[in-house]
Amino acid sequence: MIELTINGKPVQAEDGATILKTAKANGIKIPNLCWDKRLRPYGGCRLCVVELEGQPRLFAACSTPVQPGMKVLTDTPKLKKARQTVLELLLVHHPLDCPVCDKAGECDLQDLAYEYGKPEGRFIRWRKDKPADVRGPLIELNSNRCILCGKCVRICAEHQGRGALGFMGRGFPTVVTPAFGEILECDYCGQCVDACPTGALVAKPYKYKARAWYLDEKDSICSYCGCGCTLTLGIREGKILRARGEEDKGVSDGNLCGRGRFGFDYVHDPARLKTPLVRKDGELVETTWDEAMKYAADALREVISRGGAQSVGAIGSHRCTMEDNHMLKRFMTVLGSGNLDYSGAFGYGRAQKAWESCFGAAPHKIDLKSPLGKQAILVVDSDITVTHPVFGLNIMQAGREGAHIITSDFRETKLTRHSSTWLRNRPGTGIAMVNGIMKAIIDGGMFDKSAAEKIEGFAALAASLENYTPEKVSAMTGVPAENIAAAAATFAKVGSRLIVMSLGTSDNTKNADLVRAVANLAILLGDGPESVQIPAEYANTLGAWSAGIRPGEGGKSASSMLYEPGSVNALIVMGEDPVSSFPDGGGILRALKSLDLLIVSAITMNETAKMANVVFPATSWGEKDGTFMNAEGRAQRMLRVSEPTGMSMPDWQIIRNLSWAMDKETDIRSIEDIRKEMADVAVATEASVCRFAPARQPAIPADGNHVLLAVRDVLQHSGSMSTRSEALDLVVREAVLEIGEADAERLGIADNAHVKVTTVSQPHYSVYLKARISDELVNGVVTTSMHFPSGRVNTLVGLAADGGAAPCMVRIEAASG
Amino acid sequence: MEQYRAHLMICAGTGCVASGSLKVRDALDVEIRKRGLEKEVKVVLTGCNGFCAKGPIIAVHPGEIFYQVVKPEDVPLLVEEHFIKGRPVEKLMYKMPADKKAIPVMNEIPFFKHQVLRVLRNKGMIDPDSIEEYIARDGYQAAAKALLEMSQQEIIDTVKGSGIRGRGGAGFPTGLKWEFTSKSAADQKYLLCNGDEGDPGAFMDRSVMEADPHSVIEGMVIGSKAIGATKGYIYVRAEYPLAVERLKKAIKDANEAGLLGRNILDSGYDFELDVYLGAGAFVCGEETALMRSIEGQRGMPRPRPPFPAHKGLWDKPTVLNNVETFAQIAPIILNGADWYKSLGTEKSTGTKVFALTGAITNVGLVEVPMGIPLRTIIYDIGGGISKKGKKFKAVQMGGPSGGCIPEHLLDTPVDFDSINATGAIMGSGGMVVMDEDNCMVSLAKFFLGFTADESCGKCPPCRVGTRVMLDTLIDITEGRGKPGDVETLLDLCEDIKATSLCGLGQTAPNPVLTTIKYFREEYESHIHDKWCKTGVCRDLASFEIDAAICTGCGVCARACPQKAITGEKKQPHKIIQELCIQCRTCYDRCKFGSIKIGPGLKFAKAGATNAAVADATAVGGPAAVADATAVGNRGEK
Amino acid sequence: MARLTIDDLKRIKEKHKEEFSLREGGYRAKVTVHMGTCGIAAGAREIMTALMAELREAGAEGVIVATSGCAGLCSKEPLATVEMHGQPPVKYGELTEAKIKTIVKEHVIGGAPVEKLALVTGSETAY
Amino acid sequence: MTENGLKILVVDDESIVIRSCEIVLKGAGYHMEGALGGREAILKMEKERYDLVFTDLKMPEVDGITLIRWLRNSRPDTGIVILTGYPSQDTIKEALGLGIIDYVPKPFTPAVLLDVTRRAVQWLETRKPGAFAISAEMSSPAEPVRDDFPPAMAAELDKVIAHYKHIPGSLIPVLQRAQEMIGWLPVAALKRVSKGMNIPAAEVHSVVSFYSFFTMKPRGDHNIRVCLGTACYVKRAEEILRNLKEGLGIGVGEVTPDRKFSLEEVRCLGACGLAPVVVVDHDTFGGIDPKNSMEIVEKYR
Repeated sequence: MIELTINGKPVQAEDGATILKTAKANGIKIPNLCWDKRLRPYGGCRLCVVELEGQPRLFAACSTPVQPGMKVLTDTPKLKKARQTVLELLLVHHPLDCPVCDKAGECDLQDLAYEYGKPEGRFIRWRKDKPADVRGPLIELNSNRCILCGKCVRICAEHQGRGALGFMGRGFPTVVTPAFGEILECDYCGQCVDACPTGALVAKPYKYKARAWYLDEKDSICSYCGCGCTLTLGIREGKILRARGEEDKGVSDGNLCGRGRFGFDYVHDPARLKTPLVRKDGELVETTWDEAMKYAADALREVISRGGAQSVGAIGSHRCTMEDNHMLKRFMTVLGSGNLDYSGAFGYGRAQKAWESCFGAAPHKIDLKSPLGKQAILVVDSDITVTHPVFGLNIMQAGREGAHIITSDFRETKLTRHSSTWLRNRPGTGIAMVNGIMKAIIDGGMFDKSAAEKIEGFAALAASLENYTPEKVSAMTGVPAENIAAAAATFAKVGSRLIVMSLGTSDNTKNADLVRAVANLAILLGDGPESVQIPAEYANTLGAWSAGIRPGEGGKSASSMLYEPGSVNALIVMGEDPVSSFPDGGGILRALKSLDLLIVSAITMNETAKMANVVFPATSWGEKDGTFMNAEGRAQRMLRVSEPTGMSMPDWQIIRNLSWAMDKETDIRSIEDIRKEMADVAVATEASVCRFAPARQPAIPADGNHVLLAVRDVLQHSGSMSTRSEALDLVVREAVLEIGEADAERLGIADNAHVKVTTVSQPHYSVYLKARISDELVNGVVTTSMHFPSGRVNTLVGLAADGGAAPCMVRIEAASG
Repeated sequence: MEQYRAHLMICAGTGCVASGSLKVRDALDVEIRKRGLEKEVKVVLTGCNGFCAKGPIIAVHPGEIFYQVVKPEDVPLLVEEHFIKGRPVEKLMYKMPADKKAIPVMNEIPFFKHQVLRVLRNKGMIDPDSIEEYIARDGYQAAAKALLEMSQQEIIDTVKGSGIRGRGGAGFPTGLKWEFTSKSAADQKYLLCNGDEGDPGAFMDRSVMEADPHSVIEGMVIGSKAIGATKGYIYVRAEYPLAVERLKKAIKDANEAGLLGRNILDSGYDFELDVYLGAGAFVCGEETALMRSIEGQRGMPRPRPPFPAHKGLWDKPTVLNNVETFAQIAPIILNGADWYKSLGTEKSTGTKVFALTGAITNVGLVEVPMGIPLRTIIYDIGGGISKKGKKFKAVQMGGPSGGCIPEHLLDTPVDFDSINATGAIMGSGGMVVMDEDNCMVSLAKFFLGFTADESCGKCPPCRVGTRVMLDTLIDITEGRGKPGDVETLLDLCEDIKATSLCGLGQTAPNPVLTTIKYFREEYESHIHDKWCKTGVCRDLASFEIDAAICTGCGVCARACPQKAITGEKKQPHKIIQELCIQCRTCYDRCKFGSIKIGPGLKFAKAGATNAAVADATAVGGPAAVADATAVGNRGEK
Repeated sequence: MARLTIDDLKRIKEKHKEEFSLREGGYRAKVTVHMGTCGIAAGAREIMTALMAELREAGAEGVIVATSGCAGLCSKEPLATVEMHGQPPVKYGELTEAKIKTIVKEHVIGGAPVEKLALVTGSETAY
Repeated sequence: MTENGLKILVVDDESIVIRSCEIVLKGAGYHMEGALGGREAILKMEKERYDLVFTDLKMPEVDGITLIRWLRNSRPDTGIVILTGYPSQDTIKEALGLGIIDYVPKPFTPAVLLDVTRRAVQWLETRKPGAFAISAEMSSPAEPVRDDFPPAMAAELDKVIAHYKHIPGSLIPVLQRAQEMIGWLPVAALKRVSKGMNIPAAEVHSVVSFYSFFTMKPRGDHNIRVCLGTACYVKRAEEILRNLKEGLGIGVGEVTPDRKFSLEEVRCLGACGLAPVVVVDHDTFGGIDPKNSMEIVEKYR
């Protein structure tokens, strides 16, 4: 601890802390325009200058570390004059368009000019008047207002790892633009918009929507991925107008990805369901809640009367709150059916099963901060910066702080570009890669042999690895054996390490065995479960799991209910659209057609709802209170911030009302009742164990005439819900088939041309997609995403034996056009 | 080893090459062969001799005969007379300006006579491309001593003891800098040499790198041991291709000779050295900016602390010294701290190289002991003002960060502190001499134009402040100055100095401050009288012929591009004001001083009242903006 | 160049001492061949060539060779002056190639003026 | 746009869509008209020729598919682009069968519309080469840059990149080598450097724009550099510059129309002894009398 005084007040600071940080911690405000705690001190704006007693020159508080006995003065006439002049100079060229600037009212420059500025400038000469760059989606660049603090440039390059903006030119004429004056093409995370202290970068969806001072700001939890970031929502007249991240709030601490920042607008999608619908004469028609409930209850009763409670199934949702899911679980319990599941079965649940074989039954959670301070991080077959962007930021942060990032991925991604080692394995060969690494570690004696031998299953593991000699692994993965050996040595020899992977509903090139493989690797090196990080996919994936959305005893799983015609006779689908977002969409269609009754609660008329007998309009995120549990296992409460759409109702209320209509008493009246019950359900905390469970690399289909289709998520989307966001759709609007340069040439496919993609296996499914030639892909593999209902990509992807999506070979041909 | 009876040292520095020294060399080769003298006369290409204005320069040994401005056509005569007949050629010798007496021997030429060569010890003496010749002149002896016989602390103590201060400008004690860095613990440290000589008017570093590259390398080898660095770079301007070429060759030779690289002289010390080419940014002379540039980024400075001694290149402890500093290290190690201190003053020890340019008779590089008066340099060595009848006005020191020193301060000794006290700075040692025909407001404008252009743009005081000052100066020189402008400038200067991030911005106001300090009446006359008495500012000058002096020689009339001067031969001439464009050609050409400069006419016509001025400002406004942009902009890419 | 040792550094320095004594103006002996028009006509060029050859052959150190204009004694051409450090200059006249070789051996290297060939001792120093 | 130039018709039942297209397309120099619905479109096309039709699918009365069928029969040369909300697999299939060029999903950004338009124009161009007067701005609305970067040099550049790729901080040396090879730094070369060195393009561009040594404009056959150092300044280098500008008729950083000369200013070449100094290519000229400035240049004609 260092003792010093600031403005005469004695304060303490940590060794190495800067004056600015120390002042901030002690509630002393030092003005600044270029400082951001996420970034290296820049010292550019010169407003944070302070006086140090006994020193003639001024020091930048943002970059000067505190010294014992230092006497800092932050507010003297000398400083006031210096700051005044700096502001006067900034205002020489800054346009005075505050009346039409979205930043007005929360603009740092405006605030400081108000505090320090003079009514008149001495040097007004140029007002810059370059037209704003409005060409791209979501973000508008108005260089006239730019004061060149560089926060956007630095946050994009240093923090976001993208580097889409740069200072162009030198000195006074410098402007911040994308490369070569082209249209901004980036992650569209909008971190730059939040960071900008003026109105030089504005979010287009928010442009001219409201003055800052009319906004009502409320915090909520993002409804997309498992990170569970805190969104500070700007609301006016019951409508969410914007979202931003605020420092020191929640797990995200001011960081947001584009989905969180721009994707909330699905709430206000004009296509939202406003009234209940019931099927009459083959058509879904609008009706009242009473009639719809009665219709549903009667029909359900009839199904039960014919086939018993066991003929009823339900699908819960990671998009719904824990309360919604709990209610569904309770409803199914009182009905007497264990047929309950959700999409997490294909992702989180698939991983959990494998996890249990190595680490025991406790649910696997992650720690978003776990990458920080690690010396090596191995990322297997996953692009965390896409699936869990804020978690990905921490991985990149660790890399910047010196960690070896070893990425094993077939595709060039932002993460591979930030990796110190990139093992470019063939898609789907992650298990072979990890096994090969283990083999190298064992053969090289780079582990604690005596400790490992004591662990259950070591002999079996060692034996299984005999098939993963360097030559074989190299042949399987396409990565030179020496590169794998080098990566293994690096990874084994560091003092602290982490393995990260993701496994989601649409991931068709990995399976549960990959989880076992990475768990084995961790155990082999003497690490515990905390060193394997497999984040739950979505906002409430872990929450739904914890709420018990799993098949009960003797109950049927999603793989059965949704794919086996006749598995159940009635199905309640709450908050999901299996037809367009689960694997093997064709199979699901067949199964749903065989049902006697399909009850769907949804926020919009989705593909599944279109087949329903009854559709309940549900309120969406933002329109209801509730709790999400993020991938860390952190239950985060959210409040209603927006008026419910039409007659929509929270899912838990819909299910509760249905149970009432069925005369099934659950003792739940209010959301408080649910929360009380949830608190009562003790979370099973089983002590973790460690045991080896050998993993086998499945054969990846390959033949010269066809290509492997690897489904990958798109950064701007999350499941299919985000495709209801107009803002996100402006960035990526449809499923695009990405294809490597050589494959495209071989198949005669031009960039941006339409292609017909057909499965090789029977039955043949075909979809039409636009092709994009990508230099990030190797040959023999194409990628696309499953988010877009219109793409029907999920019809191409089969259901794997262990649940979840299976690898598939496809034929690509140019569609006439 | 072949023996020759004579060595002909021909300067191949940038200046002399530009004046055609290589062509002279070719002619010599032909002529010497023709005369069968190739076994008797050795032609050696040397680095810069310093006397660049008189290039191409040849020195012949024995005898130290100095030839200047040698042209290829002079070569047959030179060979015939000097080498066949043994008669030095007077025609090609230096002549005293006063009596035109030829001075054959180099060291008797006043330009050389007052110099003491330490940095430039090998200038003109060795072939810079020959490591052997460098070694022959005690080269690498100091490195051997430092690496094999001295401890890290002993090296630092010797350098500290010598009192040498960094020659790059700020004058920070070199030994102290080394000591700080030697004490920073790190797995990797760097030693950098700043050869990004950017100050306009300074070229000593180029000269050293071209003439004696090994002296820099040797200094760095010694420094690397002192601080514990194993990797170094010499950052050189890309505009210095010859220096780059010579350094690269020298590094290659030193590596092959085991004087650089792994296990130098079997001492167990490694030092890997590379040349890094700058890409044209003055701000990269600033140490933190230079480091960013080596990291492959935009050369934008970082705030200090943290200092490079702790976090420099790639965030590792780093020392950056200037070329001239490194070139002095070997003799210090070899001869000891006391030897070094024997010259100079108590706080500024040793010698300093100055680049003498501008309106001075002897333009070139001079090395003198610290502490000698400016007057000695300018008059005794420099030979005074070049143009007959013109008076000395000021000497500009320290380039865009420096200032102007007027006549009455010419007895100021050249040492760091005395120069600082005048408001100028030692800087890298550029001395630009100005005579009475130079307008000081325009000079300040020139430097502000430079800094405004070279500002990296990171901090507003420098980025916008220099631009605003430049505008004000442009206004003043174009007749739009208003009362209070000088005060506004002074006020702004103070804040820019206080708040700028790096040395570039902190010193950018110096040229304005010193010109206001010493030549305030020139500013006032520009602002209030609309009169630039030197006639440099076209809008603020009018030219008239004093009939009493004019001899009617007609030179002005013939030179006038506008044909604005009329008159009968041998009768006083007259300037037709309506045609005159104030180009000042007549003024420059007239040998009798009959052209007189009056205030700007367009303002006189309007009646130079303040109201009229305000009017002019209003009218001139937008056009002036366009103009200012044109002056300042680098042109977008 | 091979890797150098500290001894190599000294050796290189020694090796070049000769050249640099020339450039630095320090020498042990100076031989001036007088090469005015008359001298050249009388064969001073050949004398110079022979002188250089002999010096090279003898490996003489610290010797500089210079030329000068007419020494004024045209009748005795070719002429040469030998100055040994600290001794008065000695002029030799009517030189032949053989004579110059003797002079190099005995006077320049040996240090003893060749009396029988000497024309004059201690006159004005040649330019 | 001339009469026989490219004509675009945008068909949509929402006037706001037509208005947006107008702002974007006309802004980029295209000739565009709008039709509120399929019926109006057919009426217009019966009177006038349009080369490219952007049409919505869902419109009252005459819908998009009907319009496309009509076009295929009556105006088979017309290029068709669909503007649509969510295109279903069925509509895509049907539209592809009718031979559309592309479709733009609604809502779209100006960038997307321009991109699609540019590609559609290229598509038309390949069918009828030279039929459309396409300005450089239209074919590449982002930034019209001359970008002739000989492919042979790409391989050379790749070698340089491969050599430096793993040496930290070597972006500047790579750029120096690239400029040495090509003479200047075309965008295509910089993109190649960016990809090869794994450095974001914006960073590459920002570094290039920072250093005066780099140029993204081709230089003339002879590059004239006027030293503006102090020594040269006090010896009236500004006048030299002024005379050269006037003599060549170009500004600093520009190239003469015949590409013979380019003019640059430079900050002190360290040849102050020769002030004022002008450098042409690799030749230095010192002690220049400003009024003779152009004489130096003339030698290189």
